[in-house]
Parts: sequence; C-alpha cells; structure tokens
Amino acid sequence: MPEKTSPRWAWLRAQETGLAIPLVLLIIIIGLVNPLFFDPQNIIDVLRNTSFMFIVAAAMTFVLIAAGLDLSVGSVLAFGGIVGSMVIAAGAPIILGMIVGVLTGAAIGFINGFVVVKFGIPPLIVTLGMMYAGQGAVLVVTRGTPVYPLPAAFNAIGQGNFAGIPYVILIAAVIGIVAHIVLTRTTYGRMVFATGGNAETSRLSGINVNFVNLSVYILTGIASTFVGMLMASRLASAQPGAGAGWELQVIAAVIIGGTSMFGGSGSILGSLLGVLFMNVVSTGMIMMRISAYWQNLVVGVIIVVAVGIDQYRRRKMA
Amino acid sequence: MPEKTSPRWAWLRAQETGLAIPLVLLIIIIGLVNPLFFDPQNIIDVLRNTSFMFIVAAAMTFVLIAAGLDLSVGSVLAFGGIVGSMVIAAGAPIILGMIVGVLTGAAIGFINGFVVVKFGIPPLIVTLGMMYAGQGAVLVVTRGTPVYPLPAAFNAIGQGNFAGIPYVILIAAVIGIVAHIVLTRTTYGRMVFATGGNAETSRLSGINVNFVNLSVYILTGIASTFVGMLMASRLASAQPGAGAGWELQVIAAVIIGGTSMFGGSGSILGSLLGVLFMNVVSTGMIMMRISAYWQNLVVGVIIVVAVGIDQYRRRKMA
Amino acid sequence: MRRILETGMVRPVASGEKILVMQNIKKEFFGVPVLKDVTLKLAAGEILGLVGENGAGKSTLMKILSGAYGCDSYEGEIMVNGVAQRFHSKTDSEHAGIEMIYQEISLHLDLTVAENIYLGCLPQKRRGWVDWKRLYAEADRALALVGLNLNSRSRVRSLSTSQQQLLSIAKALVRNPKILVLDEPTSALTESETRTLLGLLRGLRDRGIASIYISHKLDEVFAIVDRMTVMRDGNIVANYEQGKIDPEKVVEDMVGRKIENMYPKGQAQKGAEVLRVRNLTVPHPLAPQKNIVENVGFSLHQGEVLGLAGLVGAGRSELVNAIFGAIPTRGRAEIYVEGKLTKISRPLDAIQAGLGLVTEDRRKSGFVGTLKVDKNISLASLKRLSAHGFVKRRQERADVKKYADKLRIKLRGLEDSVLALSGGNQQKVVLAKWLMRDVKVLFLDEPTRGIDVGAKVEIYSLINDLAQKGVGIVMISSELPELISVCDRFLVLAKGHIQDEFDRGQASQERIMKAATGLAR
Amino acid sequence: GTQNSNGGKVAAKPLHLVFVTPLIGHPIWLKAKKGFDDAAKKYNFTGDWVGPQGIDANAMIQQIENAIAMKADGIITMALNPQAFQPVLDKATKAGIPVVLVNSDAPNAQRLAYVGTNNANLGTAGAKEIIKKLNGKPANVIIMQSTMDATVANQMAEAYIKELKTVPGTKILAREPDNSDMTTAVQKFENLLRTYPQTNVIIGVAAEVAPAAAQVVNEMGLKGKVLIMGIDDMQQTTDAIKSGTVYGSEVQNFYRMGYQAAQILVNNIRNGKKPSSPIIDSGTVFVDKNNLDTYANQMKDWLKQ
Ligand SMILES: Nc1ncnc2c1ncn2[C@@H]1O[C@H](COP(=O)(O)OP(=O)(O)OP(=O)(O)O)[C@@H](O)[C@H]1O
Ligand SMILES: Nc1ncnc2c1ncn2[C@@H]1O[C@H](COP(=O)(O)OP(=O)(O)OP(=O)(O)O)[C@@H](O)[C@H]1O
Ligand SMILES: [Mg+2]
Ligand SMILES: [Mg+2]
Repeated sequence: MPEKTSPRWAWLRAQETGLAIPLVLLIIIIGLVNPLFFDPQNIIDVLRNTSFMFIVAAAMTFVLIAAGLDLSVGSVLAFGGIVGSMVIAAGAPIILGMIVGVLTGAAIGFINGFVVVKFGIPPLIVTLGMMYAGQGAVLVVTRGTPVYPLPAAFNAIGQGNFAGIPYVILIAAVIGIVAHIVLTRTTYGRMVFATGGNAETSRLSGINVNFVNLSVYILTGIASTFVGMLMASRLASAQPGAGAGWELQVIAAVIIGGTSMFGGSGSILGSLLGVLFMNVVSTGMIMMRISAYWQNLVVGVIIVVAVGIDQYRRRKMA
Repeated sequence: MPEKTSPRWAWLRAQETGLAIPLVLLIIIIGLVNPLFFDPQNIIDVLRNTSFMFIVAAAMTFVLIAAGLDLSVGSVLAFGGIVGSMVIAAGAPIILGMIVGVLTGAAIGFINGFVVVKFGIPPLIVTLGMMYAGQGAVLVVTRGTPVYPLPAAFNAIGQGNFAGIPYVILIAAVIGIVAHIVLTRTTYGRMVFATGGNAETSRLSGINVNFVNLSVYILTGIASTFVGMLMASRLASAQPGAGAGWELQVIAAVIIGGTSMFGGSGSILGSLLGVLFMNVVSTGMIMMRISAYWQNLVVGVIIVVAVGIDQYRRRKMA
Repeated sequence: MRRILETGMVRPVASGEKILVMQNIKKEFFGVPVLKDVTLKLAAGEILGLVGENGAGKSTLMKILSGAYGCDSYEGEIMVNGVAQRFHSKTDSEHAGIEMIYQEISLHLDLTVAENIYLGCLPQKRRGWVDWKRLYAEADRALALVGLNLNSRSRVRSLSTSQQQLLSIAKALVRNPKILVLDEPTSALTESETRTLLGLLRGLRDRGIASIYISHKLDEVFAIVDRMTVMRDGNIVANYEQGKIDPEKVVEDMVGRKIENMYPKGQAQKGAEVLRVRNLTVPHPLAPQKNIVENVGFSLHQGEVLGLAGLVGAGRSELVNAIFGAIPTRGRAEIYVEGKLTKISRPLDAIQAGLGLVTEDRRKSGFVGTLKVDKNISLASLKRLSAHGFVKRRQERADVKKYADKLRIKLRGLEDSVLALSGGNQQKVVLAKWLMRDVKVLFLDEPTRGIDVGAKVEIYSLINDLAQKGVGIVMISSELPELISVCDRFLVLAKGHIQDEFDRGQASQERIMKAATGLAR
Repeated sequence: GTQNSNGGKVAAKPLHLVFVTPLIGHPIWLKAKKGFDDAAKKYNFTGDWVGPQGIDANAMIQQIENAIAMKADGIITMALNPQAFQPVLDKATKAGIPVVLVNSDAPNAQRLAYVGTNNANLGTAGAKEIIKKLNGKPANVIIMQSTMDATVANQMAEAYIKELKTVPGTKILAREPDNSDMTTAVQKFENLLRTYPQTNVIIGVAAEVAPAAAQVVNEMGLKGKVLIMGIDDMQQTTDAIKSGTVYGSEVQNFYRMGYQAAQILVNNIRNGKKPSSPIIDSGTVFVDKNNLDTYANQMKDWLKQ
C-alpha cells in the first residue's frame, strides 16, 4: 500500500467518500439486472427523491456532529408543510406561506434547542417529545385531512424543471454546497465540530457552546419545514402523514455516510452518499423485481454489507 | 439541604428513581380527573401492558449501559413470536416452541453482536439492518397472515391469572428482579458498566470487552422473542405487525428512566419507571378523556416536563 | 481583531506591583469546603510557584481564576490590575488577560493541531470565514515557539502525550496573556522539553508576563520561581519571598511532616527470572509499515526494579503495552513468565499470567469515569473478589479501603466519583487497582505523574515493598533522578533498539542521555 | 330500526358509548365519526371518539380495556386482527358491555353485530368494473396497499386478483406496500411504471394510492394508457376522477358504519333488541365520472330502507 496518494485522489480515500465504493457496486448490479436503471429520466427521479431527504440530512449532519440528536424532523416536516400550505391555500402569496412555514420550523427548532441547552434534558427525549407534539399539532390543525387543493404556481416548485432538471434537485444542490462550505470553511462550522468533539474543552477555549447547541436544532427545524413545503408542492397537497419514520431514516443515512453518532466528525458529502444509497437501494428493489415480501430482508443485508465494506477499507487504510 | 440523608431514604434520591416524582404526580392528576384509574382491574391492565415492554426494556438497559444500541427489537419480537407460534401451531409441545423462539432470538442477537464486535460497524447501522431483515423475514415466512389458531394451553400463558394477577406480570417481575440482581451484584453486571464507561480501560483491566458487547445483544434478542411469544399468547395469534415502532419507544423509555445514551450508567429500576411512565401517560390520555386529536401533543409535553422535573431535582442535589 | 503572536513588550511594569489579587476565596463541592479562605497575590513580571499536596485545592483555585468555575459558584473577590472582576466564563478571564493551561490536557483529538491552537479565535478572512492559510502559518510559528516540530495540519489524536502538553502551552501563548497559569505543565514532558519550557517562561517574564506555576516536580519549581506559595487542605500555609525559599521547609509545609529520605531504597533479594522477552517487534502506531520497537529482548528477575529510559517517542510505552498484549506485535515474540513460554494476545492473557500495567494516560486507559472509586480499584480483581459470579461486596470494600488508606487517597468516601478527585488522587486510584491484584510483574508507565512529594515517597516505598515481596517491576519515567534512585537496572531505548544496559552502580544521567540520544556505542 | 326510545330511560343519565378507531385522524374515519355523531344527536348519547393515530392493534386493545374500566355503556371498534381482539371483546361482553364491530369483523368473538364493508365484495365489484372497461383486453396489473400484512387490504387485493384472473391473459406484475405514505407511493410508482411499461391497470386498496398513481401517470405521459382504480373518496381522488386520470373508486360507506353501529347499540341497551342478522354489509358505492355529484346521497339510501 502506498504511503501517500497524490492529493488529487486523496478525496477518494477520505472518510466521507467511503460509501462511494459499495454504492457504485450496488448501482452496477442494479444496472446489470435492469438497464432501465440508467435511463436518464430514472436517474433524475432517483435524484429528485434523494433531494428531499438530503436537505434534512444536511441539517441533521450539523446536529450529529455537534453531538446532538433530532427525532422530531419527520413530524416537524409534516407540520411545516401543513402550516405553510394552509397559509398559501388561504390565498396568501406563496413566498409568505414559505416564510411562515420556515419560521415555524425555526421556532420549533429553537424550542428543542432551548430545552436541551437550558434544562440539560437529553436531546433524544426532548426531540422525542417534540416528535409526539408535532404529530399532535398536525392532527389538531388538520383533523387528519390533507391540505388540498393548492395553487398551481406553488405546485410548480415541486413539480417543475429547469432544462429538464427538477427545481428540487437544483435547490438541494445549492443547499448542499452551502452546508458543506459552512461546515468546512466558516468559524461556525468549526465551532460545531469542536463542540461535538468535546463540549467542555470547547467551552474552556471560549466557544459559546450553548449557542452552537441551540443553533443546530434551528437548522433541522428550518430544513424540515422547508422540505415539508417542497413535498406538499410535489404532491399538490400537504399530507398529515408526510415524513413518517424519517427520524430514523435520516439519522441512519447520515451515520451510514460516516458521521459519528457521538459527535465531532462527519461531512455533508458523506450524508449525501448515505441518503443516495438508501434511495438507490429502495429503487433497486423494485427495478430488480424483487418481491415485496423479500425486499426488507434484502435491504437489511445490503445496508450492513455496504457499511461493512466501507469499514473494512478504512481499517486497511489505518 | 441536608448534607447526608439516612441510607433508608437514599434510594429516593438515587438517580434511578428520579422519575418516581413526576410519575406519582401524573398518577394523582389522572386519578383526580377520573377515579376509575385506581380501579384494581385498571391498575392490573396498566401493569400487564407495561410488563411486555418492560421485559424488552430490561435487556435494552444492558445494551445501553454497555454503550450499544439495538433498533431491531421490534421486528425481532414479531419474528420470534411467529417462529415460536408456528412450531406450536404445528403441534409441537409448547415448551419446545418457546425454546425454538428464544433460540431464534439468541441467534439473531448473536449475529448483531458478532457483526458489531468483529467488523466494528456502528450498532445503529447493524441493528437497523437487522430491523429491516427481521421485518422482511416475517413477511417471507407469513406472507402477511397471522399465525392462528394457537392451542388454548398456549394462550393461557398470556391471558391467564394467578390469584387475579396475570401471569405476564409475574413473569415480568421475576425477570426484572433477576436483571436487577445481575446488573448490580454480579461480575457480569460490573463488566457491563465498566465496558460502557470506558472500553479501553476495561480491556486493559482484563475484562473481555468483546464478550460483553456481544452478550448484551443476545440478551435483547432473547427478551424480544420471548415477549413476541407472550404477546402471541395474549392475542391468541402471532401478528406479523407486532412490535412495530418499539425500537424507539423502548430506547426512549429506558433513557427517560435515567440510563445514559453514552453508556456506563443506568438501572433496571429506572427502566421500569420509564416504561411504566409511558404506559400511564397513554392510558391517562384516554381516562382523562383528552380528545384523540390533542393526545400526542399532550404526551409530547408531558414527557419533556417529567424529565425536566427529574433533571431539575438532580441538579439541585448536585 | 486580535493580533496574533505579538512579539513586542506587553507592558513595561515596575516589578512588585500587584497585578492580581485573589481575596478570601471560599469554595465548596457538595457542601465540602475545598478552598477555605485563600488569598493569593501575584506581582507583575514574576513567576509564582504554587505547590501543595494532591487535593490541596491548587487546580480548583486556578480554575476559579480562569473562569472555568463561574463567579456564582464561590465566595471571594478577584482583582486584576486593581479592578474587581467577575468572570462568568473562560471568555471573561481571557479578556482580562488570563490564560490557563489545565492539568488534564484538554484538546480536540479529531481536529488539527492548528485548529486546536486557535480554537475559539480562528483567524478570519471576513467575518465568519476561516483563513486557513493564515491559520497554518500562524500555527507553525506558535509551534516553533514551544519547540515543537510538527505538521500543523496533522490531527491531535496522532500526537504523543508530551506533544499534546506542549501544544496546550502554545495554545495559551497565542492568546497573548498578561497572566499565565500553568497547572502541571511538565508532568508529561521530558527533561529537555522541560528545559525548553522553563526557558520560554523566563523569556515571557522578561517581557512582563506574570506566571503562576503549579508542579509536583519541586526542583524545577525551585529553579524557576521568584516566589512561592504553599497550600494544604484548602488553605495557604506558607509564603516564601524571593531568595528565601527553603526546599526542605517547603516539602514539610506541603505534606505536614518531615521527609527524611526522598528515595528510600530497600534491599530486595534478586530472585529467579520472572519475565523474559525475546524478539519483540512492535509496529509503529501511526505508520504500521515501520517498527517503533525492533527485536527487543530483556529479562527481569523477582525483586528487581528495571528502569526503562528513553526520549519521548522512543517507544517505551509501546514496548510495555505490547508485552501486555494491549497493542499488536509483529513477528514471533517470545514471552516467558517464570520460565514458561506464555502466549499473550490480549491483556486478559497477560493478567492471567500475573502481569499488571499502569498506563501513562489515566483518563484514556486508567480509570472508568462513570464508575465510583471503589469499583475502579477493584476492576482488575473482580475474579478474586467474586463467588459464583457474584461480587463479594463486603470483601471488595474492605480490600479497597485497605489500599485507599495505604496510598492515602484523599476521599470523602469510597463511593466518590473518580472524576471528582484531584489529578494526583486519580493516579493513585489507578495504582491501587494493580496493587490490589497479586501480580508477578508490574509495568509502571510514568507512575508518579502529577503526584505530590509525600505520595511519591509512598509510591517509592510501595515499589520497594513489592520488590521485597518478589514482584518484578518495570518502570518508565521521564524524571531521571527518580528513575536512577528507584531502579536496580536500566535499559535505554532509542531508535527501536536497546542502546545501553547497565546496573545501578554505573548509572548516571549523562550515561542515560547519551544512549537515549543515540550517541553511545 | 326503532327510533322511539323508552321515555323513562331518556330522562335518566344519557348513554356513554365509546368508539375506538384506528387511524384516528384519517378522513375516511371522520365519515364514520360524522355518522356516529349524527346518531348521538338523534339518540341522545355521549360519544367518545378515541384511538391511535396509526394502525396499532395493541394500542387499540389498551383503549378498549380502558373503556371497559370506565364502565362505558357500549363499545364500537374495528377488529384490526380478529384473533388479537377476541380476548378483549369477550372481556367486554363479560363485563356486560355490548360491542359492535365495524369495518373488520371478529367472527368468533362475542359481539352484538358487525357493520362493515365486505372486503371480498369490494374487490370483486371493483374488478368487475375494470373488466367491463377493458372490454376483453387482458389486464397487466400493479396493486398497491398500505402494508403487506394488513388483513383488510389483503382480502380486497386477493378478491381483485381472483376476479381479474377470470379473464385469460391477466398478469399481476407487482404488489407493493406504501406504508400509508403518499410520497412513498409516488416514488414507487415512478419506479414501477418504468420497470413494467406494459402496465395498464393500477389498483389501490389504500386511499392515497389513486391520487399518487394519478400524479405519476400524468407526469410520465401515460394518461389514458393506464386505468387507475382507487378506494374511497378523498378530494384528491374525486378530483382525479373528474379530470379523467383516475377511472373510478370503490367508496366504502363509513357514514353508515358509524351511524348504524350506534343505532344497534342504543336499541340493544335501551330496548334489549338484537339485529336480525349479526353481519351487516354496509356496502360500497362505485364512483366514476357519471355519479360524482350524486353518490353522496346514494350513501344515505340505506336509511330509507
Ligand atoms: N468536580 C468536583 N467535585 C467534587 N469534588 C471536587 C471536584 N473537583 C475537585 N474536587 C475536590 O477538591 C479538592 C481539591 O482538588 P484540586 O483538583 O484543586 O486539587 P489539586 O491541589 O489541584 O491536587 P493535584 O495536585 O492532585 O492536582 C479535592 O479534594 C477534590 O477531591
Ligand atoms: N495513541 C497514539 N496513536 C498514534 N500514535 C501514537 C500514539 N501514542 C504515541 N504515538 C506515537 O508513537 C510514538 C511513541 O509514543 P510515546 O511518545 O508514547 O513513546 P514513549 O517512549 O513511551 O514516550 P513517552 O511515554 O515518554 O511519551 C510517538 O512518536 C507518537 O507520535
Ligand atoms: Mg490539580
Ligand atoms: Mg509513553
């Protein structure tokens, strides 16, 4: 094994891209079984489906790096989508609805973060409480009925394209790049890493640990509600059940992408690969014509094997 | 504040019983709104419902103290219930079916633990994979149909009483006491605490850290499948959807009960209180006739407030 | 924005002017007073030595000064340059020009060296944007200042303890303090690194920066300080003005009794060979294709204390860890315990063969933070203390108490959290863990790090007792006087090989240093 | 049914009936709630509407136990899994509380009556509509349901399959779950329609399936090539029927379930009456472009009987 690779290839050996190899393997297998997988339209569909979860995962990456946890993303997503959509359905300008939705998310995230920071309650419990509260709030507001219909101009955001590429993908790409830059280039990003690595020594280095811990929950709050509205626009209706089960899926995708559950390390690129991986797996199940009865069994094995390959490679490198 | 309380009251100040105060408060409130809550039959019902989850939570306490995580308990529960019930439904003696079911759980736990220990894949991912695999296996085996009918003698385990107290409660009590003793009195329990607190120090002190890490997953595997069969017996049929969502609920209950998510501390008594608390909350919602639309909202708030009270009390003590 | 690494004078000051006064400080933990009524004064441009036995309250006092314990958690007053100050956090004390290097190294293992140095005050291009180029350039200069030759882009995890300690010092210096507090800065440093550091401190003093210097290495304290304050049991018991420091009196003040003989050396009977190591090769922890220890062999007899000397990074720790089975070896090493070839592939094998290891990093691999003191001490003896899988609680407590008393661990009760102990007392807990097991061979990797003189003497006599009982001991220490006085025989490790081997009679600091730097042979 | 109740008992404490539902917030169940509430007004009883948000047998059983503990006068619920519910239903009856089941029966349990869709009839009727529309062409079918282990969905899907297979050449291409999540349904249809381009029939036995399929079919330009058959009448479904993307929907009569179940209970408690047959098919109404505006009244037709 060479001692040092040239910097040009360094990124391939980097931790964050560990999942790339099993992911490519998987894609090749799926493509061999069903070449339609490589159909440009299919690729665009997979990317679009990935985009929704990726936006939330990008924010979750900040939370996990800061050694936090947010289980409320799924229900906040539903709630944000509904609040924003209700405002829009009531005739307000689309932009106003979006702002209201996102502010709702910011407020929820603030509550999460405030309770975690101020009362020292474990994030798992706080955000679990918020998960229930969010589901409850959705029911109270909607009585279980989707918000429908929504104006066509709003639906165009989730359904429209620019030069064949759905807006959703473009939006996610921009958010991903910004998140990556913030995490790696700004003092804020470095504070998130430091706080998650060791809160006590960070505090002793003059970092406002409370601010960092609070802010990351605001990020997930905003991201979730924003995606909630994107999804409402995509489905032409805000669904009360949207985002169900996302809390686990998003966290799993981020961790599959190499972010530590205990804080201090991780990357946006890794999370992108993690989310993409999960979406390719579920698309692959159908494209490879695997019976619905067998799918979950296969998915479970694939996840463990893929991460196992990644882990093996890292060990060999170490 | 007195510097030292007499040992007789020490347990009340102990970390593990922190939830007792908010729990008692909650029970009083529910009882004031609806005195039927104190109906002996209702109390027995609450305890029985608590018992199922408590058995799994007791095992999960070991996993979390050892700084592990097991997301597969829900689907392993369903799978174990089905495997055991199929054996019994096929005419084998009940005890044989129980043994087969429990061995299945031990084998699944062994796989979880082995992959975690041997390949160093994060437990969250391994057991998430097993969660999917378990769901898949259930579908493959059952095609979505419950295992039914089951012999009456088997159903009696989950449905019968001894002197008015359901067997299920008695079984859970015995398991809880054994788990408590193992955790606090035996070298094995000590090793679990040490491993979760600092694996490197423990290894250097001659503790077989790999064995500990592997064994705790076997415990959750066994507990889950055992409860799967108890539930099958209670419901007179093994349901493919049993245990859905338990992965989060059990972990949340254990952590609400004061066990650390990062390993090294926790208690069976705390987990009992955590599970009981969750069950009292959900029963309370109905007994207090809170509109179903508001229930989740209220549950979310109650959880956070209860743990907040506990946390406040601990801080004041510190 | 902060100017980084200012080189000019901080402020010309007339010496003697009190720039810091801590007045009537009182602090308790859980109702137990730790600082009873402490008044401490620091003059501009002086180095004040602060000494005292383990748990005297030195670190606590300094943490109050640095804002790590906020101003609501204690009574008393802090005046900097005559202005009363209330520090709520580290940031506040930093504004007042106070920097502290903590006893427990507190770095971020997964961040780079440069980021660690500038954590919390990263150089910025525009507001919020890290200027990476400048960061690395500045970091390189800061590293040079403390004599560290490191790539500032490497991760701290890959550094040895001593490198981390120097890094912490660099981290404090770049913040341009007017008052610098050093809590045990040299406990992980070798002689030469210590000399570099002391030179650095003198340079700072000449530029008007005052320092408070805490250390249990008293000769070093005597060598550098201008004035001295001795603490015991949360009180100041003595102050020594410049030129009037009496080393023996200081020690007496510290431990409350006279120490007749710093290095009591008993006569142990050298018995049969208890350990023989042959062909031991250990891959380098960072660059696995290289070997940090190559084909090393030695033997150890009952009752013998073998000193393992060498520079930082020589691989002394790796050597003993590899024998213990804690890190992988390469090739076919042969380890004989009492003449029997023993296969050691994990620490459990070593322990069962009668070996024990006190590691150099107590926090990482010495104690379990979530366990109480008693359970930490009994951790390696669980098997002996149990019957049918159950722990014999009563016997456990009795045994633990015996060793806690023997080592004079300063405790309120055996059920204290280890994390609440002072650094030196934590070290004693780790020692007690192995003393409690009946070992045939004990490896001690820097066993007296951070331990007060009184306790050091106790540990030396413990080593003697063990030797007299026939235990073979391998001791690693960077304090050469200590090593020379305690050990019977010496091995000097450098470049992966044993460079020199000699008996107590031939030992001298010169000979060790010569071999360690590769000049001998 | 008898509408005049015993005067003496009306003056007494009003009856307390508890309706334990799955999917508490689901619009479909809200129709049952409307029926239940209308009956409450008519017969003057207090009605509690409780249940979990999801499909959770355990939670429902717990809530039934609570109702028993609260000594309710009557219980209405859905036996999600018949075997699972039997013990608790027997317990209620033993405690003297009559139970009426809706939507899913537990035939062996001691229950006063069952009012609900005959799932097999729904599937068969729906399949007949498809066969009629295809007019002899063989069907290539994708079926989507909530989860693979939902009994009701399985019964409907199997009846659909059985009836469709009577036409030679019919193929079932795929049967997939969407976990009651419309986003998942949309994503799966994208993949499914690409993998099985020969698809000409999509059947949804969960409410969100038809609108999800409609959206994908529109996006992929397959409108007119794929016949979509839905279930129930969410507004998105009826709109899609109006626009022609969805061919039609088998709408279950939940209003009747809620109303008639309460009616049976009240008659039993106040007058000791039992329904002539314990099993009552609440029926379904096939809704397509032609009866979109009038089907709501069809739903109340049974009241006139
Ligand atoms: N967080 C804490 N909780 C409880 N007690 C504490 C805590 N920190 C320190 N103490 C107690 O305060 C006393 C003084 O501790 P401190 O660390 O200041 O001693 P020190 O003089 O620095 O000792 P050493 O030389 O061993 O570092 C000790 O008895 C210690 O047990
Ligand atoms: N945990 C570690 N991970 C990677 N490399 C390490 C680690 N610890 C030490 N090293 C490297 O191994 C080399 C030797 O380690 P170390 O400094 O502990 O040796 P030593 O001779 O025991 O010195 P001392 O104990 O006096 O510090 C150093 O160059 C260091 O960079
Ligand atoms: Mg100290
Ligand atoms: Mg060393």
